[in-house]
Amino acid sequence: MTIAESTPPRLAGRTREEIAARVARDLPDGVTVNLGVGIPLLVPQAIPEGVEVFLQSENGVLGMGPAPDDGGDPDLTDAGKQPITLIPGAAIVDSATSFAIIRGGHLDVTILGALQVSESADLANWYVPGRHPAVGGAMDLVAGTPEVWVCMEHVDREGRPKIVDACTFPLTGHGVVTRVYTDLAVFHVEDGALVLVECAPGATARDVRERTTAAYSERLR
Amino acid sequence: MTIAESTPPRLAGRTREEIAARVARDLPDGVTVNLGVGIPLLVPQAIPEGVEVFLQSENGVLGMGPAPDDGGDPDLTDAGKQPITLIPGAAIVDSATSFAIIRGGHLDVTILGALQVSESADLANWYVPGRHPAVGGAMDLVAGTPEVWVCMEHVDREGRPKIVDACTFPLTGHGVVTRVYTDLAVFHVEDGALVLVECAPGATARDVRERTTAAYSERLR
Amino acid sequence: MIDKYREDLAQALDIVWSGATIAIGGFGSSGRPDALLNALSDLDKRDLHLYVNNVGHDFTGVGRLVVEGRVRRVTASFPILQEFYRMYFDGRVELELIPQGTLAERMRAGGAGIPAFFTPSGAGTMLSDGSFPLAYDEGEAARHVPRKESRDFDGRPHVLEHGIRADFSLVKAQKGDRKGNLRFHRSARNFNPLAAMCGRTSFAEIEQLVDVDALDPDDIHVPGVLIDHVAMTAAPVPAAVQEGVS
Amino acid sequence: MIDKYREDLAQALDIVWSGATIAIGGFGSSGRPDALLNALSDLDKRDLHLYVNNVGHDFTGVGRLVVEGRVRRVTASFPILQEFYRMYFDGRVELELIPQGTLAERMRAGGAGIPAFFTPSGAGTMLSDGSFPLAYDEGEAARHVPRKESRDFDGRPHVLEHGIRADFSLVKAQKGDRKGNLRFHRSARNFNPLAAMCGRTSFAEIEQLVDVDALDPDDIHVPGVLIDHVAMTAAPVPAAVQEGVS
Repeated sequence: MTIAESTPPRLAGRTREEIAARVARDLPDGVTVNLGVGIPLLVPQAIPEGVEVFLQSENGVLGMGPAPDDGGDPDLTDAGKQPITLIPGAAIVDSATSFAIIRGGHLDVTILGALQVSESADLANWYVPGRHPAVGGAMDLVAGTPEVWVCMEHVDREGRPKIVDACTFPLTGHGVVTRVYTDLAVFHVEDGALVLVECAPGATARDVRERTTAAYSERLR
Repeated sequence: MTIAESTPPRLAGRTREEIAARVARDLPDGVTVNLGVGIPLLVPQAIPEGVEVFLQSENGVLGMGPAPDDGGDPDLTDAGKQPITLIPGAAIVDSATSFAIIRGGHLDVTILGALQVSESADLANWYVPGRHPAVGGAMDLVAGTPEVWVCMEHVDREGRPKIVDACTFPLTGHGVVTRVYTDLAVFHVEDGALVLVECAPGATARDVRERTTAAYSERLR
Repeated sequence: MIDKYREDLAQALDIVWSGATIAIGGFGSSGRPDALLNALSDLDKRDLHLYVNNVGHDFTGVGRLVVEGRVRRVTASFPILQEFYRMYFDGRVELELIPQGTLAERMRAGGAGIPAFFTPSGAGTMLSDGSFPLAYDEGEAARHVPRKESRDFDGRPHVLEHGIRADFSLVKAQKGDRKGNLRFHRSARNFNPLAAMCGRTSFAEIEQLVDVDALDPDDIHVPGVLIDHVAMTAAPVPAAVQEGVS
Repeated sequence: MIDKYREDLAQALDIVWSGATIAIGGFGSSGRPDALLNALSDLDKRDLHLYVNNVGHDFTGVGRLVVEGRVRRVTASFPILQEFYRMYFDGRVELELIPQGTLAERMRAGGAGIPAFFTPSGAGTMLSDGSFPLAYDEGEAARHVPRKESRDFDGRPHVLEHGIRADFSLVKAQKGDRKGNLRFHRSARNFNPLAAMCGRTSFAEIEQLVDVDALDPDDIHVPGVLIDHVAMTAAPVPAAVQEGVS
């Protein structure tokens, strides 16, 4: 059986922007958040009016604003080395203090992409064996932040499930994920196990089941 | 045999000010120093012209100046909670950074008083059993600073030696002392053992021997 | 909207429960959060475990909590107050005595997600060998500070010390804004940033409330993410007035 | 008289020996001490072990040292340079990959007299279980980063990480004075204060030399006691000029 035969067809679920907007809806006012690369970087634009989300960047920025209109300050970048601005009330700290804040649980939510999430909430998002290994702050973020929300496509480019019984990619952390937002569904982690709480518009519970190898329970609203 | 019979008579060796001046003569230009209470606090006034000694205070002051002429700044005190000034080039750090600097060996010399020094360079200077226990930063200072210089009277008020074979008071640190300056003598510690290198004016090597229960070698200049 | 400023200090602080562990800034009276400490007394909080460098000479702040019998244990490097020692020897308060640098580093570590670290400070002394009396009973040492795990690094003995994660922290700053950003003045900084780091909920009393964009981001000593509640420092109250007619 | 300012950067830096361990500030090119790094190349230093967060995209600074074959090992969290990985897989440079927060904390700890600490970061992953290849030989993993000691705290696994004490450290600051006091601008601060802490001898390149009383004591990010030599930042040299006629 080839991959083409074994994988169900692609569904038109949430776009990347819609995933980001779905995540943004769940962020309470006043929350402090770290954003990984990819879909998470689309979250700030989707924050509803009147909600303040305080953004942290692991290179020592607390209170990150949007990209500058002009070239910006060369001494002011985010963790992806891109120019940024600061909001009023921002503070700069050194890298040890930045990670003291991260590891010490002083952020509320970290939102990041993933290669795989397992049914026991393990996360793999830093390394594809054979490629170039680099880890950055991912392992600190998932070890320290109380809420670890994954934003990703439900299946990979070949249509293979990314929410799996056990991660085959090297782990970033064990049992660290607390929510998963994909184009097809939203999962919460409760008592260390996945619970499907929402199907995206255009996706049914059966669609999700067919594209997920992890065991999970359902409590659809 | 009572104490009065067993102890040799008191000698007129160096005064407290003279001990401090003797220590000051050994401080190289540009050295960073922490001063304990007692005789060490007399050292700054004895620093020769043209020699810069940079004073640190464990509560987070680097570059301590003399006491203020007026009442001073209530937010600026030394480790003894006394008002101080700052010299040009001074810096303030928090207590964790202050002790990171201390424990990490970034000071050159710590000068402190002692209850006892042993022949293996152990120091006891924080606690007389039965009295009120309080330690402050003494254990960090002796653990971290490369040079630990003790300034004290050679014998206690009852005439009993303070440079002893083994400390009877609770230790501040094991084998940490590098020099001892008393009213009668100067000892260096070499390969973990005491060496008498100088007798104070008015004291002979025999005087020192009679008032010292520690084993030590002599290399008088 | 993040606004951590509280008009009513007592109301904000009333979430502290009796029995709580509390990390406190200050070195002696320098940088000590007296308004917060006095409010704990006024709110009749009891059975507290304080992490604080000093128990000062006077009966304000930490000293007042102690002499009013509200403190179960003090973890400190340099208590001074005679009355504190009398209560310690009488078995009415416990003393966990630790080196000053160990206290600062334990506060920072606990707030930094570091559960334990090795330090040379105190290795091979009665502060690490299990012989220091934690509590007295009828004039005798009844319980001791537990012996600390020891390990050699580079041929020198070190002891394992544990990060402090307190239920609450109380700090005092010179300036603060509504986002909780703080600045300290001179050596009043001392333990305050470390206390701010290690409390699960942290209170800051400030001398001056400044606009949210008044502090340069490079000049902030404690970022607001570490602070939950900001209130004004009370004007100092002379001891005579406290004990007198009012 | 304490005067740490050095007119001749190369002369001052020439005390670095080939084979040395060197801690380096910067996050990517932000706050990276390129004048000092380029001087190490110009002085023909070799066999270096670098502690640095990134091996950047470009061939200046850390990248230049690497591509010139001057580096024995890199301890980093996020190398990026393609050429670096080619050399790593070819067995010409070793990679000790560690989490970013662990690198920052290890630098601070080493400079703070803390030989080791426990952290949850990386516990139970290939960065701590002994399976990450430190060095390749003929396309195969020849040696691995040693397995890290593990211990549970509060029911969660943690790994023991060791403080970094480097022979030298190289940092870049915006402002500095002749006592070695430093200030950084915005997120160019990053790893610089930690690198400054952990080198036995530390070099700072600065954009601006200020009078000794110009920096407010409350606003100094790195106190001079941690810095041994201060020199000016070189003007940026375009890569084309470096590789060209001059």
